[in-house]
Amino acid sequence: MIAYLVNLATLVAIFGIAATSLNLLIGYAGIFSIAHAMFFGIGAYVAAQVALTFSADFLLAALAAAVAAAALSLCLALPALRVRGEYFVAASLGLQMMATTLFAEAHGFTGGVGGLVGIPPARILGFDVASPDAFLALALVCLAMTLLVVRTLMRGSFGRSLMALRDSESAAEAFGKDVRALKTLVVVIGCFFVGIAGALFAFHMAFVNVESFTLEQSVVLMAMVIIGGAGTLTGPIIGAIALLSLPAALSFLSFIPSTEIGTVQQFIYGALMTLLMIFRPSGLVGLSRGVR
Amino acid sequence: MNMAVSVAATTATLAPAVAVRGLRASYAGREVLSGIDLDLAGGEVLCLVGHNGAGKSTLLKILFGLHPADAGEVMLRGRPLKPHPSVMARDGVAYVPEGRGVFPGLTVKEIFTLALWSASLDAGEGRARVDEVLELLPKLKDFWGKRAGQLSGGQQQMVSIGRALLSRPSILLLDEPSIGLAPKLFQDLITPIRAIQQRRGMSILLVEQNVGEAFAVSDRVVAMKSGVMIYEGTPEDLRDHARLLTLF
Amino acid sequence: MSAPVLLSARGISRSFGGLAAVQDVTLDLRQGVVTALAGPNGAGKTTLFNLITGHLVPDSGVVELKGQSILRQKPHKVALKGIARSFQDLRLFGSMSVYDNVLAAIEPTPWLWQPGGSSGAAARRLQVDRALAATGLEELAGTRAVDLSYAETKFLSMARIIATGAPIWLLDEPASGLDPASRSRFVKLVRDATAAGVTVCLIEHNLDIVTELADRIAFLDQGRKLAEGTPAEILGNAELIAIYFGERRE
Amino acid sequence: ATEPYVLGTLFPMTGLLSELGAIYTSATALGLEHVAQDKRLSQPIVLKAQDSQSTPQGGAVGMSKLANVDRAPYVLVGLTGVAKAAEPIATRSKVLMVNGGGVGPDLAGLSPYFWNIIPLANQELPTAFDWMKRNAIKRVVLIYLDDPLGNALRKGLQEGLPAIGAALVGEFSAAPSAQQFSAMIARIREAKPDLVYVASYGTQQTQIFKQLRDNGITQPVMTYSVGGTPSVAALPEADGVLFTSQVTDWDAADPLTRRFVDGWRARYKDNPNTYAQNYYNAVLLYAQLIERLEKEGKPVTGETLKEAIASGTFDLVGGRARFSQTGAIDMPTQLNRVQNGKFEKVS
Amino acid sequence: MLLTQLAVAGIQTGMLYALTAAGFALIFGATRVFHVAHGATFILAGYAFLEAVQLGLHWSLASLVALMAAVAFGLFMDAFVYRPIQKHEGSFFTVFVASFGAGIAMQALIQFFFGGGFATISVPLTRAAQVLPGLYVAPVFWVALGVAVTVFAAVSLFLERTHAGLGLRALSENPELLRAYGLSARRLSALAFVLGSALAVPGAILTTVTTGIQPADGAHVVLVSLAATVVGGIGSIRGAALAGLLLGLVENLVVSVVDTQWSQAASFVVLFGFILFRPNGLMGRAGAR
Ligand SMILES: Nc1ncnc2c1ncn2[C@@H]1O[C@H](COP(=O)(O)OP(=O)(O)OP(=O)(O)O)[C@@H](O)[C@H]1O
Ligand SMILES: Nc1ncnc2c1ncn2[C@@H]1O[C@H](COP(=O)(O)OP(=O)(O)OP(=O)(O)O)[C@@H](O)[C@H]1O
Ligand SMILES: [Mg+2]
Ligand SMILES: [Mg+2]
Repeated sequence: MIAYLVNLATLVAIFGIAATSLNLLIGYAGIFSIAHAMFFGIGAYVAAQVALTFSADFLLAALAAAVAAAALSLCLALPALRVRGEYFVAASLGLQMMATTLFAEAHGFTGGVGGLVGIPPARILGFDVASPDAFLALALVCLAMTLLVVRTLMRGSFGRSLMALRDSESAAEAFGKDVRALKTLVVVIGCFFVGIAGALFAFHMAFVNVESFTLEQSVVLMAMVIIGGAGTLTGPIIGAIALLSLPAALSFLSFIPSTEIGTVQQFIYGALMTLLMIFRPSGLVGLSRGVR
Repeated sequence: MNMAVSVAATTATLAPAVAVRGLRASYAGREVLSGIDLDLAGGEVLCLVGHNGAGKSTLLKILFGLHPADAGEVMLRGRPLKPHPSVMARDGVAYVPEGRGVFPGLTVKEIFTLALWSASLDAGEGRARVDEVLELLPKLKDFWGKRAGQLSGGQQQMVSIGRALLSRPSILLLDEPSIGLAPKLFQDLITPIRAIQQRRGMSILLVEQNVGEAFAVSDRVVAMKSGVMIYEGTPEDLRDHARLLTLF
Repeated sequence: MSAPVLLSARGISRSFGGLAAVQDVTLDLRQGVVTALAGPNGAGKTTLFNLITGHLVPDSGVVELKGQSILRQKPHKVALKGIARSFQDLRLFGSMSVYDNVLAAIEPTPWLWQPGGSSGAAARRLQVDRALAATGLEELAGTRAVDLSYAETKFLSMARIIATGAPIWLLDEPASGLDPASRSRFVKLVRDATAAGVTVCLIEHNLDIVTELADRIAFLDQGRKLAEGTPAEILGNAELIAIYFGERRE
Repeated sequence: ATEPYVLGTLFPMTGLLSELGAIYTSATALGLEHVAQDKRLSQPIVLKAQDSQSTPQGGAVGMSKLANVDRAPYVLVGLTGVAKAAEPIATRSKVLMVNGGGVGPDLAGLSPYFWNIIPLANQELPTAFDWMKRNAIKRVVLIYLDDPLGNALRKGLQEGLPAIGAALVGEFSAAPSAQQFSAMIARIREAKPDLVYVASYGTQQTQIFKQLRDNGITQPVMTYSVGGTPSVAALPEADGVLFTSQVTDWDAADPLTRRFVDGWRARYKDNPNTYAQNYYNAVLLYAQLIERLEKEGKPVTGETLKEAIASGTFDLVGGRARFSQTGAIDMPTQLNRVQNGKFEKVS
Repeated sequence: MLLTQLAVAGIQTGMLYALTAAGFALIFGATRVFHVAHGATFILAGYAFLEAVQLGLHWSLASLVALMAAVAFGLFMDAFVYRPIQKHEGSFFTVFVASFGAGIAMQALIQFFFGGGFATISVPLTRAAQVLPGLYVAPVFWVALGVAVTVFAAVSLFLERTHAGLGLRALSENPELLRAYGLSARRLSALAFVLGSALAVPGAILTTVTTGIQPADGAHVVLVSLAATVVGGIGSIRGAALAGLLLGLVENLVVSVVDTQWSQAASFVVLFGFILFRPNGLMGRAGAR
């Protein structure tokens, strides 16, 4: 049971980082991306490749993953600079779908649909951090760092500028905000952190394939942010806990016949998501009004 | 001016066009109207003044059914009712909201068509009504096919008032029509309204901050402060600035 | 009239489709002078502001700030050069607190941290406090902008501008819809600023305010500048009065 | 031991392949029922089911719960992708995995704890080649899902066809979520094949069959063991589809087969298929392993199970079986055809 | 001939996309609700049709059953999910998540009752015959064409001849103001959901008989609809339909130049390109303010 909880906690930490980074875009900058799984995937693949071909050192792999995700995030920044709102949602959707196909087809790098297997246990500066407890600690440290950075940035001028931009782009410009620079920067930072989350994910699962980086995953990440509370610090973490532990908790419901367990769980999961939004439209920790 | 008052007096029926008793309302628990009693007589132009946040707009919204009242009674021509936009519209009430009451993506023509629809007028009758309004506000013809969003503020206000007149309302609720309007435009708007008001005996509840212009066309003035009525009288009583300022 | 010209727009035009919203307009703003832009609705006043601040690009003409062209520069660049503006529809940062609205308005760099370290931050906070005090919003510093009342939003819009310390203010109908008491507070705000040397260009329909504040009036109609002069000159011009007020002016 | 033995399942109960999950679950249930009737174990076997949602991530999470919370020493898994994701967790916790559904050839030798009770796809191909040779098939077109399984079959065809004097004249890869194949079929027609080999699975497979026929492909259509899914038989357009599978003889007289087939028919009003057979067998295998360990006085853990499975032979439906060093089962294969909604043996 | 064949396939696919996308576009255009549960409407309609046919109903009655199921679900979502959220000023994404959750729940429900496998019925309509050497066309092609044209004509006529179209456009701009005009935003929004959901039905039925459906299909339907809505220009139903057709054509025609597994991605390349270079879509008005 402990080991199970450790595993779950590790996933919560990983998705907490991913959701927190997405919250930078959705909650603070008003950039409604549903392509976040793509950068999560890039991070995971890069980390896996580094670990498989070069070194299983987590710091190295995570750095490479984060830098790669941040660099490629410019293809998200491009539409973010040109269009807004629903149009951007659709642009990111297109990007996500292209990425999914690329992940499935670029055998050399991603292993295709079959994925990359046998990712070696993580090490840090020669120390083994592969044991579940050690890895959980590592993931929590990464999460704490992410939260710290996000908190510092969002309470500071950068966060204020982003929120100003979100609330009124033209007014923000009239007060000297360089919209292009701000949007690009926040996209890069957000993708940098989700790259780290991807690296953790790759080491944790010891296996990555395209199915973990599809549109559904993007939507789930987004749901974590919204359900927790967009534009809040703890919201995405709460959302990650809720969305990851809910299916886990449902699987403890012993009265569900085993042949129907999947559909019943899915039904409860979906219905709860909807009910939550009806009764807490700003998320579990959100303020009483919506993001916009 | 005096003549206007006498016309209003003769067309006034026994029951006021709109009567409000003990009206209370709030936003998220904060009370903004604390017991309003008000009569709008038939054929009368009543100007409602008050400082920002006094609750004037809220009162108008309640009268048209756009905001719920917490307590109190609203009566239309002596008949108590629970206001609801479609009911009020059918009963000859028209409401011109604060700000720009137009759909930016619709053309002026389409906005008028929409208004005809809400008044359930058939095509023939509708055309006659449109002609009538265009006669009152001839400038509308200049931008008849333009999207409302591309019009200047004053032009938009003209459209907004024009479409409200389309249903030949017997009661018109006007919320700060002068905001952002050049004095001439405000004149251009208020003069024809005053004209048909007198011709048809329409009742108007006018909320205005621009007292100078507004008083010129009003029969009676009511001042509000923090959700209660504090003064009632004729425009002449309030003409001098000093008297007015003490109210705020 | 001897004050130096700070901002000058010369011969600028802009049309939308077939409509010439601004045609060959020339406007000089002199240091410490309040210039009012008057004219009927749709005359092109707001458009003129947008052309100066870079929110719109003119089809032709030049815009110069202290003799240097700011034509085709992005709005944020123009803003950083010392031109602060308000919007007819306010455009506050709705979800942010009053305090943050003002603070965000005076943090210029797009990067992660502002220059100047903690002393810079302290200086900015002082600026914010002053602006809030001047507009009477201190008590509401923690309130979100969307929760403000009408008059308060108008003053917040002013506070953002005051805090920037910009030498040039472009105000688009800042006092419309204000009650008399608030109006006089607004007039005092502008008076204090001009006394300190701020250059103001003001779009306003309320004649009381214009006569009270303006040193000069530029009169626009249908995209053209018909006249410019002291209030007495403009208000003495029967033709303009007819355009602006109609016949019925006593 | 006084605690019941735990049997874990990690099947796709939701997602694209949930139809398979339902079959696997039914077979497991039947197997457990029969084992319970036999009363040969000191403790009952309890079932702990987890939904893999047909995704690797679901698989990893589910396996973690089975291994760590339910403490299942023996887990049945089903899909190639899911199995590969769950494997590291199971191996770390020393849980024995038995696969009866995934046929990706790289599942062989995946881990010492990973065992296949289903012949992997490449083991089926020789039977297919035999038939092609006999029927003078020269031009073969392949539709494949670009995953380990599809690629293995592609490689198998590329290498095996020349030996029988045939050639692969077209290879068309389908995206996992693709549902419209008329464009692909237009190109297949251009290639003028003698036979179309389909290497997909699940819903997509069925859709391909239907659309092949609808779009005027009259040539023989062949696939691997996944052809034995009920929805394939239920599809009128799939009539005549050929597929290889392990040898199944629902009419065999041996008591194990009879008990399985009759039990299945009684319970589910239908003939079983090979997946059902595999998972039924997997349950029987578990019971036989436990029985052996009980006799030897050893505890039932993943480790002891692993040793027992590597060394013994087992009586399963379809005959006596043993496992190779790489964790693959050796079973003879046959060719079947879908006919009038039923599966029939061709050779 | 290959190109012609691919074009035929593309038009057939495109017609189905066009119908479904128009429904999504209508709902989105009028209510600004990102109705991702539209996919669930689609599969619900498909399964309702299938079930009714299997119960022995005539196909026309079965279509009616499908129509009622779809409309009922659309109205349910509007009244019990979206309206309460919008009342609380829920953001765009709040609605998205709620809709997404409802889609999952509906999919699970359908799977619970009808099984997770793929379901279809065989009708002779889908059997292609050679009409020209090397060109195969199934009767369902003509049916799809006919249905699509009829339905569009009917919907366009309805939206243009009645005031409803105008009302829906006004609704999309400012529901609160609509009330100030004395119109019921609620009823118009319900109308949008009725029409939009109904538009999913023909596509669902045709898909059921041609490729078959399964509970998990909803996601693909929504993807295509969303892409078509944006490529067509938000707010333009005709644009969405045209874009749906375009996406169907692209998906099929690219197969002549690239490998088949890229065909889906090709549509999304088109989508991405459109947003970057023609953000207002085929027929839309200013999208990027
Ligand atoms: N939607 C709302 N939510 C919360 N509070 C509101 C809302 N609308 C108005 N208020 C508050 O209710 C009070 C009365 O507002 P109302 O708009 O009726 O005033 P008003 O007299 O029309 O003022 P003004 O002259 O500024 O238009 C104000 O304090 C205002 O802040
Ligand atoms: N983005 C635009 N697209 C098309 N036309 C526009 C646009 N912006 C302004 N216009 C037109 O340009 C003209 C001038 O508009 P502008 O907003 O500058 O007027 P204004 O003088 O500020 O009027 P007001 O006092 O009513 O605010 C108007 O006729 C308006 O319709
Ligand atoms: Mg008001
Ligand atoms: Mg203006």
